[in-house]
Amino acid sequence: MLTVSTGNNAVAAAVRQANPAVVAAYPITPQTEIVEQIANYVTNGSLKSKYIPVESEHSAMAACIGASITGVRTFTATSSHGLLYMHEMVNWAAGARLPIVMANVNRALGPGWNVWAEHTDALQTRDTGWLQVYVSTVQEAYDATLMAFRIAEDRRVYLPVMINLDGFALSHISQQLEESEVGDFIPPLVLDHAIQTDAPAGYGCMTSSADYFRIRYDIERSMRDSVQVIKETEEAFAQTFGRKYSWTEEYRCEDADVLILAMGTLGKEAEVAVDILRNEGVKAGSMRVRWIRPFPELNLGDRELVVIDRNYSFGFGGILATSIRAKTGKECYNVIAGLGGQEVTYHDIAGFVRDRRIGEEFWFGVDA
Amino acid sequence: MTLSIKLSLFIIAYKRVQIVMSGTSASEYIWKCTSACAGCSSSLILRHVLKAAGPDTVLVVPACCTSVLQGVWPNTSFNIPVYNVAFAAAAAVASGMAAAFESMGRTTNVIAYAGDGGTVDIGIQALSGALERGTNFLYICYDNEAYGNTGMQRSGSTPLGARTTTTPGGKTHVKKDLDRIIAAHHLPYMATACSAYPQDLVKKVQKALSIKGPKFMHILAPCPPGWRYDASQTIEVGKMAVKTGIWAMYEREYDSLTLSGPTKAAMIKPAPLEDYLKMQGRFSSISEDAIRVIRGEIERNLRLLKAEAEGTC
Amino acid sequence: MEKRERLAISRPREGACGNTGTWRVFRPVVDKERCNACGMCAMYCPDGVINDEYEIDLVFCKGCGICAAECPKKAITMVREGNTTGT
Amino acid sequence: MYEIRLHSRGGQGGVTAAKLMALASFRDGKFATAAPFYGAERRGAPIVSFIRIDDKPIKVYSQIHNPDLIVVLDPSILDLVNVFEGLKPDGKVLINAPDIPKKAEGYQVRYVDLTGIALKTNLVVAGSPILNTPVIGALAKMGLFSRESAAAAIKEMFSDERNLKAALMAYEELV
Repeated sequence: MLTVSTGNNAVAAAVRQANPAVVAAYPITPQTEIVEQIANYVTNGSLKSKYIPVESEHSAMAACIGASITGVRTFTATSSHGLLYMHEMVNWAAGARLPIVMANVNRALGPGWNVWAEHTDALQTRDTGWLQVYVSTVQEAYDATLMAFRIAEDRRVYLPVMINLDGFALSHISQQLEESEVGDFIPPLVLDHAIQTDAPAGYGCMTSSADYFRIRYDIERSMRDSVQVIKETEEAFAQTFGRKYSWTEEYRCEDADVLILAMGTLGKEAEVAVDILRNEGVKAGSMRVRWIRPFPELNLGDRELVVIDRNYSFGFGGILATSIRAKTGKECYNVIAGLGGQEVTYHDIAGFVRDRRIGEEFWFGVDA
Repeated sequence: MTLSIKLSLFIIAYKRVQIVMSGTSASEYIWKCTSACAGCSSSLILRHVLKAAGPDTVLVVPACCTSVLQGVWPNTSFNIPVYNVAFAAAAAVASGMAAAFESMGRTTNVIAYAGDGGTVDIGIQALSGALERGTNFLYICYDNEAYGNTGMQRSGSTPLGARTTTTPGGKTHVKKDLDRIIAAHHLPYMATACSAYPQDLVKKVQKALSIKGPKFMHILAPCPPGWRYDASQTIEVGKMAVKTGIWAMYEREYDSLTLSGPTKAAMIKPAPLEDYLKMQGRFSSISEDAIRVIRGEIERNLRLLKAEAEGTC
Repeated sequence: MEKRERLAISRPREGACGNTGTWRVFRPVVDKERCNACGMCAMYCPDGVINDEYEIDLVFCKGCGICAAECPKKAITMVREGNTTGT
Repeated sequence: MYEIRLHSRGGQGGVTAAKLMALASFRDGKFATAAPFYGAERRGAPIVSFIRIDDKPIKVYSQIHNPDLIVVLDPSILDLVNVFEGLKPDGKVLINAPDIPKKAEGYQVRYVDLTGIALKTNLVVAGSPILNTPVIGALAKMGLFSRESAAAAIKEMFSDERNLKAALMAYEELV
């Protein structure tokens, strides 16, 4: 079905297709529309989930954990302070190997109060064992949510997946959306380690250092295995629904001399900047990084890199740039832009490329 | 009283034990042995809770003594599914589990078993939310009046004047009135109990689990190392808490309150408060003023409970 | 797929916490003559180491002494470990 | 790419109007993005929404600084905000007003009394005249999208027939 939807409603619509048994969520701007829409679905009977209107995000994730360990499909959504408030349980969900799916609507962190887009919230949870994907269109928000269930619930993965969409910039805009009947694209969940009353066991009892270490290592092995699962899932998705996704979305990269790397909606807007630069004779390309955990193998060649970070790790640098440097050993021009929803246009992005100073960091709108 | 009368009373007591226990499985769900301290009343409570609940039960345990005394992976002494979770999360995890079981059409008991720190302090928000949402579960707070697992730091449940490692001069605030906070949620069932009265406790667990919706039990759990008394006195300390009235036992079904026998007796002829305090090293330096305040608290609490039981409030 | 240690799932086993009987300083000794099988000791034992025949499993009994304190017949006495005379 | 900036007050339906514009364009077979700009504003405060319409997928998420069309749902906003800022030299203006307001003189202005239409058709919710569906009729008349697509969009989002009726009146009455 073709329609027009907001990013938030697209996520909710995908959740309805995935039909989780339990949804536990707490409202927070700019995610609220997702839980409102799910509550509507449950009330009008078009979604059979048990909807738990929890009293906090900590409890939202805790309730998903409690439900998930019984072997049923679960979903929650949050943003910003909500994500950080549930941080403890975010860790727990991954450590407990639960295929919980969560949408996080990226938003800045106070103080001062700011409800607009920034990726620092989700990136502060990047070391928790969650898979993380960043989307840039309403359609992609929908598609990534559908795929997230299949990826998380794959036996080779059994790790939670977080779909990230930019607050307001994507969550609240209306674009066309093709809703698909999911059919058997998401197979029924079989959780091997579901809690069973006929086979009593203690989950998460005291664990010795050496055993704990081995079990943690298995999270990393599964994270590595998830690379193949994501690839297979995205291929199967393309075959079933005709829409293609991969680790990165590349635009005019083949013959590029300089690459713009960004995440979310800025990564999409960068494509317009590429067209402008190309008209000026600058051989630019855009590589929008979608998955940040597991981190993609980036085919960067010997091209110059302009990395735009809508996030920051204080005392160090932009997180995407830092990751690229660490992963590839390549230097870049790191632009910090768009924090707290700062207006960044494709003209600005083209300017970043024109004025690039490889090896330096630039705070847009602040640095001269 | 002659010896023979005494004997017959004991036989009656024994038969009562048998009658109560016959309604439950004779199975032990905690296998020999946990690594709980010798004389641990929480172990005693949980032993009877699980016997009363039976095998179709999942236990949710937040950080507390119970999370460490099960044993070290890959073994556990609990022969029942146990989900160990983070400190503040028990009631919320239980919410999710209850919803999931309901979605599967299963009637498995979900019991959260948490200490006082995990209940009256860090976990109270999740607990309040779960109760307000009508979650179908039983939440049990076993109350040893401090953070026992980490070596006896004060909790909101520590009584006035008690020494803990963070109140070395004795606690300067009174015990949080958890039960009236819980009562404000107007539950289908809530009860208080004490490890010294296992039969009473078992009956209350069985009753709680026979009711759909949120149930709450608050069980006093004397702690030999924390309260500083000889391990053999665990039952006697618990009984004395009830006899002095510092711990009142009752059931509240919606808003209708029934006092339990030992508390009724304590209302008629209470044991001296000092007898309870003197049994425990944690009260060794308690001031006369603090004792006066505690006595006032007891009188107020019992007066309110009595009025509520008689329907005159 | 090979079997992996995904998470810490512990299985029930007797002695999961070791033979806790080694913790004991005092050992309960039952005077069968005095015992009237009232069941109080078994009911009150925190660790459930007293069986239906009111025999105490000394492999696991931690020696807390609750049984001795609560026995209405005073049929259980706590005896220092190492003292084999039972008095 | 055709870019529209819509000015309204919180509660007047500007956000829904933007969404309807996107939907109607989409029903015309085009790509569209409607992006309300959310501030800390509450009901009554001036707000803006951005609508982009194109033949190919839209990749731009930033605000519209040089619109092709400015839509003003509440003429009193002209006194508060310079709604014409950045308007392209050949850019157009649509104002909800019974006449051309003084401040709008010198621009390519179309106008229609949407408030009057809402009152006439009894399209009033909680005391406020609804402007988001009538404005779609006026925009269809201006050729932003077809009349059929406008009607389809309104029918998809609203079941109350007064909405379509008001839109048709605006279509007819646009000056």
